[in-house]
This record gives sequence, C-alpha cells and structure tokens, in this order.
Amino acid sequence: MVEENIPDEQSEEDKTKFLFIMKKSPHGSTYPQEGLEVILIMAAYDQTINVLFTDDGVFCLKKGQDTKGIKVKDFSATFKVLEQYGIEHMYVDRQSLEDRGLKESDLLTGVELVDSEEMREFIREQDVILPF
Amino acid sequence: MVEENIPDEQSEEDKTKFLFIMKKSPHGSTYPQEGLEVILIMAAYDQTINVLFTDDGVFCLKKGQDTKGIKVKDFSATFKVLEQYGIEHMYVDRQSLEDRGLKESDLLTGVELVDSEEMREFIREQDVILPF
Amino acid sequence: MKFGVMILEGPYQHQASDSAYNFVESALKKGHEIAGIFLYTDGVENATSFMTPPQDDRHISKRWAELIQKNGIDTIVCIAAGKRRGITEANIIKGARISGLGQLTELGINADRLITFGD
Amino acid sequence: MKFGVMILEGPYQHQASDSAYNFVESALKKGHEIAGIFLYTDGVENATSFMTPPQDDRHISKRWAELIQKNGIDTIVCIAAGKRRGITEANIIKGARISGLGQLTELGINADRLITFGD
Amino acid sequence: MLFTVNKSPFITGNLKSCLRYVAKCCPILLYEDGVYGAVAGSTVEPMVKEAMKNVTIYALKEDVNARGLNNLIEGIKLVDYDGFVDLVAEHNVCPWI
Amino acid sequence: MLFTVNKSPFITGNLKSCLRYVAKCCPILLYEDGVYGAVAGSTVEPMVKEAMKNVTIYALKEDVNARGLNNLIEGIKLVDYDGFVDLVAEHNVCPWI
Repeated sequence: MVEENIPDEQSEEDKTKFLFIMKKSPHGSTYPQEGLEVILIMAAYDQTINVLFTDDGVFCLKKGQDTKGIKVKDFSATFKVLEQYGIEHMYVDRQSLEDRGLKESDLLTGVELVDSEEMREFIREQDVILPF
Repeated sequence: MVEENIPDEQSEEDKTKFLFIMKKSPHGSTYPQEGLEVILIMAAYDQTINVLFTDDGVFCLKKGQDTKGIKVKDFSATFKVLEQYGIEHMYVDRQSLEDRGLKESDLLTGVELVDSEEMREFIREQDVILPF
Repeated sequence: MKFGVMILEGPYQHQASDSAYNFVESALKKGHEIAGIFLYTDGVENATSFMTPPQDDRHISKRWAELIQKNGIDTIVCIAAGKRRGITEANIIKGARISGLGQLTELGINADRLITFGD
Repeated sequence: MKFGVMILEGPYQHQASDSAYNFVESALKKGHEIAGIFLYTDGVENATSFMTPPQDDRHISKRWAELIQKNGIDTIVCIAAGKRRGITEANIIKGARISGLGQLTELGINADRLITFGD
Repeated sequence: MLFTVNKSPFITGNLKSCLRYVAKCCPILLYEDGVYGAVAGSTVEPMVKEAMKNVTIYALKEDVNARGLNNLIEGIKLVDYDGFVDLVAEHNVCPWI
Repeated sequence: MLFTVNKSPFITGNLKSCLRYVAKCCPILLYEDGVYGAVAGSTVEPMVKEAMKNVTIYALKEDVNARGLNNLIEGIKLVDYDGFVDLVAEHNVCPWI
C-alpha cells in the first residue's frame, strides 16, 4: 500500500526498469557496441538499468579481444567499466557460457552467473527491454 | 584434348558456369528477390546458369504466397517463369524441403530434387557462385 | 495508450522497417498514440529523402514522412548513427529530426510501451 | 590474378564491408588485380559521400574512395539498389560510378574469381 | 511480457533460446520469418508443441499469408496487425530478435 | 572450391549446412563470426572435429584475435588476410554466408 512506502522506496518504484538483453556477438555486427552506447547515455538518467548477456552476447565479455587486425575500435574495455555506471545487475547466462566452452574466468569483468529459469520472473518485472 | 572438341562443345566450354545458391527465405530479407533480379539480367548473356535452393531458400518456391497484407510486391511468380529464361538446372535440396514439412507438390514450379551429396561435385565444377 | 517504437534496420534489406510501419499504422487506427519513433543504427536510412524506388514498389521513406507528419509523430534520427551512414540535415525526410540517445531514454521512460523492430 | 568483389551489406552495421576492404587491400599488396567492386543491396551505402563518423573511428566511405582511386578500381553502385536507398549522383563518393546488374555479370565472366561479402 | 520472435527456427536458434526464458504466463508472437516456426510437419514442430503446453503462441497472419503457409500446427493462434497491437497494449514487449 | 563461413555456429545453422555440401578436397575458411566454430570445448566442437577428418578448416587470424579466442580446436589452421587471398587465388569461392 502506498501509504506504507517510505519516500526512498516510493521513488525506486517510480523508476523505469530497463533491461538490456545482449544476445549478439561483438564485431560481426554493430548491435552490442551500439547497445553499450545506449547504456552509457541512459546511466545519466536516474533509472534502473539491468543487463543480461546471453547466447552469443556472452562473447562480448571475452577477455583478450584485440581488434587491431580488423582495424576497428576495441569497445570491449567499456564493458569493464559498466559497474561504475550504476548498473544494477550484470547477469550472464550460465548455459550460453558453457555451450561456448567459456568459464567465468574468461570474462573481462565480474558478473552474476544465472540460469535462464531464474531470469523468467525477473524479465517479467521489467518495464522496457532493449535487445542488442 | 582441344583438337577433338567440336566447335559447339568448345563454345560450351568457354561459357562461365554461374551457380546461384538461394539459401534465404523470402520477405524476411531482400536477398532472394535481388538474387532473382541478377538471374533475370544474367540470362540475357549467353552463359550457363544454375540455381540451387537449399536451407530456408526452399521457402521461396512455396505455392500460395500472398503479400498484400505486408504491402510488398509478390515476386514469387517470377520464380515460376525462370525455366523460360534458359536456366540449366533448378535444383532443390530434398532434406531442406523435408525438414520444413514441405513436399514437391507444395512448390510453385517443376524442379529437380537432389541430395546434398550429389551436389558436391557439381558445386566444385562451377566458376562463380552467387549466394542470395 | 502511448507506444514508443525503435527501428534498427534500414529500408528494403530486412523486413523490420515494413513491420514497424504496419504496426504503427494499426496502432494509430486503433486509437493509440505513438509517443515517438527512434531510428538507430541502420534504422536511420529509413529517413533518407534521396530515395526513388521503382513506381510499382512501396516508397518507404515517403510513406514514413507522410505518416509522421499527418499524425504529428516525433521521429528521431540518432545523430551518431546518422553521421556514420550519411543521413544529415541535407537528406532527411520532412517530419523527422536529428537528436541523441537521450531521446530514446526519455521515450522509454514516458511511453507506456517501447517496442523494437530489428534483425 | 584478377579478382572481382561483390558487397551486399552497408558500412558499420555488419562486418562485411570491413572484411571486403581488408581482403582487397591484401590482394593488392600481393600483386593481384581487382577487376571490379560491385555494390549491391545495402552494399551501395558504402559509397555515400555524406558520411562523417567520429574521428577515432574508421571512415569507411573515405577509405574506399581513396583505395579505388589510387588503384583505379572500377567500383559500381547498382542503380536500382542505389535508388531504393538514396545513393545517387548527388552523394556518391569519387571513383565510384552508377550502373546496372550487367556489370556484375561481366565481372563474373571476366574476373578469375568473384567473391561475395554479405550477411 | 510478450516475447516477439522474427527469425526462422530452421536457421537460427532464436526461438529455442527464447523458450528457455519465457515464463508460463507469457505469450509468444511469431512474426516475419518467425512464422516458419508455426509450420506443421517440420523438424521444429515437436519443440513448438512442447512449448505450447505452457505458453500461448501467436503467429502474425499477414506474415503467414505472405509466405504461403497453409498448414500450421494445431493450437497456434493467428492474429493480424490489429491483434499484434492489442497484445502489445496488454503486455510489455521482450523482442527476441 | 573454397567454402567461406561467416556466421556463429551457436546461433545459425550455416556451418552445419555448409558441411553437408562440402566435398572432401574442398577447404573451409571461417571468418567474421564464423571463427567461433573454431573454439575448443564448445558444443559444436564434435561436429567440427568430425568434419576435419575429411576437410581442412582454416580460421582467419585477424577475426580470431578480435574476438579474443585463445583456445582453438587442434588442427584448425590459422591464416591472416594474406593467407585468405592465397586461398582465393588457389580456389573458386563458394560463400556460405
């Protein structure tokens, strides 16, 4: 009930919950890089931002990317600093990681490993989902 | 040996062998439609043209396409008249058809059903392969 | 209800632009409001005024221009994506404007729904 | 050896344009001839002169313009695809020209190899 | 939450991965090449039928017709663009594109 | 005939369908997201290893490095763009894109 909410919580309730679902691999298309740009801008607004890496999106977080040979900017380092931008959760789908022969230690940054089943209710609670 | 070739055969030998591999579904992307445009133009040149429909490309030949609702031109009828354009072979991959629950009678036009194994040597003999 | 729409692919190559158009048209017909259309990545190409498709094909940028002007839909070409792809003030359709990703954020906050069409 | 190249995707969105560029550059370095580059479907967008990407990113249309002019590579924007996507004489890079699918056929006949980059 | 799927399940894993995330009460809308997932007698039919025990699957009629698909899995619900709009009015959207 | 594959085998069926068509003597080049097919310890490794009994599989070094892939299936041959050009000079190309 509204009367019981303390102001801070009420203000949390007013925030829009954004979830970025990063499903695509880096470099093959511009999608994840452009998704990252949106996250960085959106972080300046006082909203709730979550990110889920799943499917080939987990490759975005692979350590040791070196893009000199294909002559494009390496944007993977930016994923590393996301935690400083007030992202609420950075989830990585465990099965996507395992299917691709990757371990948590292969990743650029600390994340929360999750199973897709655990994400079902979480996804339902989001207001806006942005796929990249 | 060159000396033994009769003129007609020699001229056949001089032709470039083009193979169009139609792998993509119609309407989701413009690829098959644009591939068809290339075939129609190329038919005016006196070369050897073959077409292989495989993977989702077999859906290009599905009977009964009605594009009014998505407000785009129906180009599937053009596949029907391809045989009048001097296409050497119109092959359709049998497994792709079966995987998609389709039968030969679902197709717009007469084709040669083939197995991918039979296509291996054929593909090797081509000069230029155009994927759409 | 207020819908926001993001389009991530250009005209003709993928169906995304057609799907978005048909969706927006139906939403308006049913009395919903389109709070904004945000063109991002290749989606910005939908806004080129230089397009001249064959007469027997749909004219994608022209029909967008007509729809957004007639219904007063705020339509935004992402400035960074537009610069990379050559969509500028010199060749943008009437009714669309160039702005930044902050507009997408505001659309996400203010619209009741945000739906993305892409590939 | 004479290579022909077809590009089916635009700049920045997919890697196809970058891959084609890197391939062509290596082929030239190794002494091969590029008999022609045919830009088809979204590939025509590589030829927009209106592009102004951020300074710390590659300038895709500019580097194509430089490469094809320096090496005299016949580079063709498909007229029908260009019309659909707003690439015309008004915004085409130097060194490229607008023509039809017959040019692709001739490239296929005359080049020793034809390689396609797309998605 | 409405999940929207626009890719052919014969070529991409999008529908399969969507099904891992979809909660019991969330509908799925197949549109564009996603409607190929609604075809009866295909290799993906078992996966789709299994999913339909828990979720409602819609297919966009305009895209079904454009592709000439006349033999659909029983229980798939056809909606037109107006129905698509109604689904979005009822649910937030998770585009599984 | 050189087959070129540029899609991730975890998301699309391109590599799998390419393998149905490739003749014993024809090499395959993985490039762009196709190089993910070269990763060791993945669910597609068995398919790739089986194929390598009959065909030579190359992976484009620049794309492997861009993606930070340091643990590749044994026997995959790395080539750089110059090597890619050499392969095309030796073979006609069948782009399985």
